[in-house]
Amino acid sequence: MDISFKRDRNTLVVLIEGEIDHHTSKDARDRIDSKFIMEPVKNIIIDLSKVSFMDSSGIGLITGRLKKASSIGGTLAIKKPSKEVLRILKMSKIDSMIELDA
Amino acid sequence: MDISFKRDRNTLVVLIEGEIDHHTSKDARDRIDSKFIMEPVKNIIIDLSKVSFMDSSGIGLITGRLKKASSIGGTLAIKKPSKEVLRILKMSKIDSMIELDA
Amino acid sequence: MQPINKVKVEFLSKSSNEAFARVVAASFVAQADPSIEVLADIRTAVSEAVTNSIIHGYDEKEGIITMACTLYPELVEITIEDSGKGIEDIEKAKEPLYTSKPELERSGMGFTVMETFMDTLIIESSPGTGTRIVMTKQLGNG
Amino acid sequence: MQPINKVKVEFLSKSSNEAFARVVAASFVAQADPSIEVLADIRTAVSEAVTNSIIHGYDEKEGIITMACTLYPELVEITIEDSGKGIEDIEKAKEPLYTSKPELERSGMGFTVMETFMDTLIIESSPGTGTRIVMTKQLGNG
Ligand SMILES: Nc1ncnc2c1ncn2[C@@H]1O[C@H](COP(=O)(O)OP(=O)(O)O)[C@@H](O)[C@H]1O
Ligand SMILES: Nc1ncnc2c1ncn2[C@@H]1O[C@H](COP(=O)(O)OP(=O)(O)O)[C@@H](O)[C@H]1O
Repeated sequence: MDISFKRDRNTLVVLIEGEIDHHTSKDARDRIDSKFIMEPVKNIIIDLSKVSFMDSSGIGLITGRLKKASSIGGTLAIKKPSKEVLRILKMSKIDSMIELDA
Repeated sequence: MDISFKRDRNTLVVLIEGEIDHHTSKDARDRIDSKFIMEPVKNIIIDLSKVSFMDSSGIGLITGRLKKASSIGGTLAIKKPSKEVLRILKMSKIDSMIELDA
Repeated sequence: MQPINKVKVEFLSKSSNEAFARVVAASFVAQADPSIEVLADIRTAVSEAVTNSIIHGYDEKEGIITMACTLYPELVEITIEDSGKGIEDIEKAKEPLYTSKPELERSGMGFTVMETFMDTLIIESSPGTGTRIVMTKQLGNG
Repeated sequence: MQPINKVKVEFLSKSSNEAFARVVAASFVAQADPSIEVLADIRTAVSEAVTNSIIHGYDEKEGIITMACTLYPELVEITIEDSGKGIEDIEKAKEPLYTSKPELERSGMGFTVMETFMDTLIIESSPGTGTRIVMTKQLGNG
């Protein structure tokens, strides 16, 4: 799994590439959180267009980042999940809490 | 593994795609041999450019077809083996018996 | 029904083996030439069950996980087993969003995903002995 | 030396499992991030050993093949084992071009390929008991 970051005003844009599972999500969490603290941002956009696999660990990863952003009054949005990833996201009703641009 | 055939005068050109191992070479052998009997040909060219994996079963496959062609006065040539496939071929000294266009 | 093929894999409860287990199950089932969707569902369900054994069964300590895949003409059965701490209340564990490890950012959706993505799911578990998950999936190409 | 990771796989002696065994070994070793050449060598050696168990060990009848892979910091050890008919004369079996099954178009190059592609090769076999091949390969990224 690879992660890269971009900043768009007060939003941190996170591009995740590869597979999100329990193994890779620990690393993703640490890297996103330290970037979120370092940069002058309050919102997060997670771009999932390059994610080839995601299991329920991804739900935990996204919900956890949603909490971080909310705690300082920010928002979290998901960009371009694949059909399969979207299926997992919908299962957890996460789509009622965050903006989901499919 | 996929096999396709072309005829060029009295030569049967065999294009093998995919992996050559013991499992797939049985099928390859049967298909090449029945084509070789049906068509008015005496030579065989085996194009290995699309072979992604070959173990020593491939040596048996090639040597076996060389014998068929020789038995009616024909020749066998190999076209475009990858570096790894060439390594296996050279190990068996098959390259001293057949034309090897790398 | 006679199985067409079967495989049993034992591996350490290391998180890097989650991806390994998915590859093993998918390349075994791929022999039956299922659809890409079926393969994706199997990869996901296997990932959930193996992750559970690592995190919950063995509390991220070392243990052995066994995965067995049996291929029948139109169906695959996958069993994932650990000798870890086991589940006290299986009904509660199956509830969507229930997790005993919120501190690890678990979503509590693992069993829900397995149930949704596979055709059948059986959970056998007893505290102190371990957990065994048996899942089947129609391959839809019979 | 402590292993970093290990896996044991048991599968039926079906020829479709030759490709499966290659995938399993390669995706296990891939965790250590070896070069493409090293992975290709391992795939080929595994294919030879598994094919031998199927063709020679079990004479293409049903049997169980066990493959174990153990990953150390700079090395992988792969063991492939059958309970088939075993080898009478190991020295002769190792000779390039020697095969007991020319009628199946075997080339007699299996052991030569394993020896060339891997760093070490040990053959343990006795008639009636079975055959066990132990191979190691440096991963060259330590
Ligand atoms: N293999 C296991 N061993 C012990 N407990 C388990 C196992 N699998 C699941 N559980 C229990 O069931 C609960 C629900 O599992 P699951 O639905 O997969 O959600 P999650 O993994 O996100 O917690 C877990 O939180 C855990 O308490
Ligand atoms: N697992 C095995 N069980 C029994 N005999 C074997 C086994 N592996 C190899 N042999 C014997 O050793 C010989 C040489 O093997 P190898 O070099 O791989 O060539 P090939 O497979 O082409 O015959 C075989 O022909 C067979 O007689």
